[in-house]
Amino acid sequence: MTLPSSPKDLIAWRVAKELNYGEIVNLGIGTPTLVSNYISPEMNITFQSENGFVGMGALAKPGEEIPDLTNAGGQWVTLVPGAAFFDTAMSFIIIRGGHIDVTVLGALEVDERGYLANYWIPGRGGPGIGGGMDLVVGTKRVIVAMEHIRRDGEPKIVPRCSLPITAKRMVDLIVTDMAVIRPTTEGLVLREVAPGVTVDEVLAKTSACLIVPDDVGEMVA
Amino acid sequence: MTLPSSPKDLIAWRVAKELNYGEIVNLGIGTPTLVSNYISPEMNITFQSENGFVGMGALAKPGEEIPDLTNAGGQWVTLVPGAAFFDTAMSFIIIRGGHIDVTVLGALEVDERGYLANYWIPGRGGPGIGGGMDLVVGTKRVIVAMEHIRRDGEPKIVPRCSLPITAKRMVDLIVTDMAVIRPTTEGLVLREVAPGVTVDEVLAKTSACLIVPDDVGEMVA
Amino acid sequence: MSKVKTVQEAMEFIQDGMTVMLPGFLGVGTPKALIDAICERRVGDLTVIYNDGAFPGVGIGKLVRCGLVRKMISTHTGTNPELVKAVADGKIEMELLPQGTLVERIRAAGAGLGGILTPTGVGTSVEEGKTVMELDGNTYLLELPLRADIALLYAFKGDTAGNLVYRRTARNFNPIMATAADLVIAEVENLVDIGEVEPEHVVTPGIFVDIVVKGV
Amino acid sequence: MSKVKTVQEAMEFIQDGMTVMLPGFLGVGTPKALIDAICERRVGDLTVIYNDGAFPGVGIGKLVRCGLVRKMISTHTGTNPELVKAVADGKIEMELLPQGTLVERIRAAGAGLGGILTPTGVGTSVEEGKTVMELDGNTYLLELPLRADIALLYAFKGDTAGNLVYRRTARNFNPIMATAADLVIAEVENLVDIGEVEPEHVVTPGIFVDIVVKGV
Repeated sequence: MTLPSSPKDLIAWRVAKELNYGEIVNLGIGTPTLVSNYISPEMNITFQSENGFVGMGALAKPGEEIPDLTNAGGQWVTLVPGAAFFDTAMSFIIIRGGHIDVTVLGALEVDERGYLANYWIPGRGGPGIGGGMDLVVGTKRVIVAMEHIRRDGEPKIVPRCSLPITAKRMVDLIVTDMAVIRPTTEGLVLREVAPGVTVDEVLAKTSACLIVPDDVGEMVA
Repeated sequence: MTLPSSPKDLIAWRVAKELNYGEIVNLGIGTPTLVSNYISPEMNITFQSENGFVGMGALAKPGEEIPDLTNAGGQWVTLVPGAAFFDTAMSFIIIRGGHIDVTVLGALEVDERGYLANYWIPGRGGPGIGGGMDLVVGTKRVIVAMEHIRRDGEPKIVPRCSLPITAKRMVDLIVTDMAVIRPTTEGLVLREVAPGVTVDEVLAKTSACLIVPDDVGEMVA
Repeated sequence: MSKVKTVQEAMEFIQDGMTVMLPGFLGVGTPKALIDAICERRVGDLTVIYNDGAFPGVGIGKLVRCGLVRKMISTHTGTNPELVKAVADGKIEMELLPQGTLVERIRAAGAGLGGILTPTGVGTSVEEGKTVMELDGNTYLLELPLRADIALLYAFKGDTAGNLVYRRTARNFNPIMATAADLVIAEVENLVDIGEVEPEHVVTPGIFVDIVVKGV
Repeated sequence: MSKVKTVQEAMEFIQDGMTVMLPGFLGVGTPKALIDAICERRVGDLTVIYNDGAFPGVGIGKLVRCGLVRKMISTHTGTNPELVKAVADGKIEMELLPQGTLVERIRAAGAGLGGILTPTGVGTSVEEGKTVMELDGNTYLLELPLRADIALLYAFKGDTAGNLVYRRTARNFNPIMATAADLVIAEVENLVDIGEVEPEHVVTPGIFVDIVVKGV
């Protein structure tokens, strides 16, 4: 297959490769939502939506919206067989209690400790915490899916978050449109670069210190 | 009407008079269960059963048992319209969270502080705590319904419980086959005597100090 | 005994300055007729407990636009620029919480608990002013119960005794908020006779509900 | 993917010395086939978390009679004289808790909470060895999470993905215990295909359930 060309789709496609058969997954708003486009039904992945259900299917087609059936971003969605509804208390038993295998979420910044910041830009108000802090604290594996740099060209992978952190938890993987980076106790390890991107280009767009091992790979299908 | 002649029925009948229209009530095992016999449907009382429902009706007739529908004492029961089932967590949200108006329960001892002991006889094991501690802590009004003296003739209303107390909470009323007694911060106040029982007889069968006001009444229909 | 009243009658229980719990997630699961009535009567100076900012003029967003909210206890405001602006301008005071913490604080109040220990928020801005506890090598925040004077629920179906069932994701905060307010008013889309909600399917038992109003 | 296995296959996950959660209230809501299988295989030295003693030879009472229980964490034993005697004789260790505390401790484990503060048990024998906290003039006990290696559920109906619904008072501890064990096995009386349990009526979502066995 050819890899997706748009940055967001490339990220979503690469994140999808991290998911294993039968896992329970929560996808954050934005780019993470696109991950489901790259998951085949044979993978038997169950998507949880923190507003109150498991078994989320594709977005609803226009005109086929089902009343009171939206995802955590307020979009109309569908169900798959085996779905179940519940209240917010149960939703966060699932989230904080370690019953979700993988959370994929965006970030404003990630730092050398593997901490992410994704809820608040001081002086600019919103967007707010939502379910993010609970998801980062409670999920078995946390994957940050985000574009490598900010719209103004500044790095998002930084020595230390300047924005308030979401949790004191080292995330498990960072997937961007330029690279795949694994936080470790030794620091951020560059694992892969995107097709057509060099290691030097990644380093240039990253203000955090990156450990570059000999075996850096390239994202491949 | 003529008053019930059996001690247990007299107690149940007198307790029933304490319940108000529309209240949510939990009845303990034994004598308290009989209270429902003296409540008319017009009273609109809702009975909660801590094993997981509200809207408990009468005992099921032999041969008409409904599968998996028992009360907290394990007896087969029926439902009334408007009943609802829930799990144990919700049952104790209801109980501990102050959503029950009246709990009626038996006791091994009650003392001058208004504390009751009803869960454990040291050296004899059981019966155990069950929902009792939560009910006493969380219910708006707690009524103790018990025979005035033990089977061996010893008083159950004592200066200070010799058995482990169920909660540090002053119960609201004590109803026995001999008397109605109201715990207060000044002590236990004798409010009523049973028909044919004198104040002196109550005092003789009570080792706790009783305050006897001038206006002690008699249980009347 | 029926708990059914008109929206107008129910409004008499809502007063200026009250703390109001409103269920909903981006507007889904929020009572509409009751919010409209609050706006019409201009009951103001409210402290509102709601998951998010919904959208401008929708759900809680309507109360914000009407200028009736003094303080919000919430998890997320970003979908409602009017709310974000009101907070930035100091017109609405904001207490921001993680969603799982918000729901557990409400549940603790409804369940008669003195608080809960959560790992969520440890080492973040949420920690400020809270008791931090170490247990078995893990760190938790002590989060305290959160009650309201009044909770306004939205249910898809309810009987005259207040037994409620919800539809799909409109359930969200409704069942928990039902437990934690001094007065609970449920707006039901479909009002049925007592006993017409299957006891096994009831999500909120009627004992939690004081007043039932028919939605419009 | 179907989670259905035979009782025999499920038994391979249960080992001597494990901590086992068993739902039920006086035997109602307790899995029968699984308990029978434990007794047949004589899996012993178990720590059992169960609300009460049920009755001699019934439910948990069967495990007691078979001598497979080393310790019980429970709220009430009085209905089972065999259990009362075993405790008195020192053959079974007993940790006695209030029922509301038991269920909240299990829930805390399932919900990832570090503990809860309850007023229940303050000033009683339950207080022993526990942290007592004063908050706003009220006194609470800090109660810690309670997990198990394995939970054995009983549901009236379940699909092949483990979505469960319960019947009447057989629900009791099932939904909460489903959240708090490393492995969850559900015995279902009626086994149906995935999707045949109405999503709105599911009480325990299948994500909590690892193995489904058909009851007998």
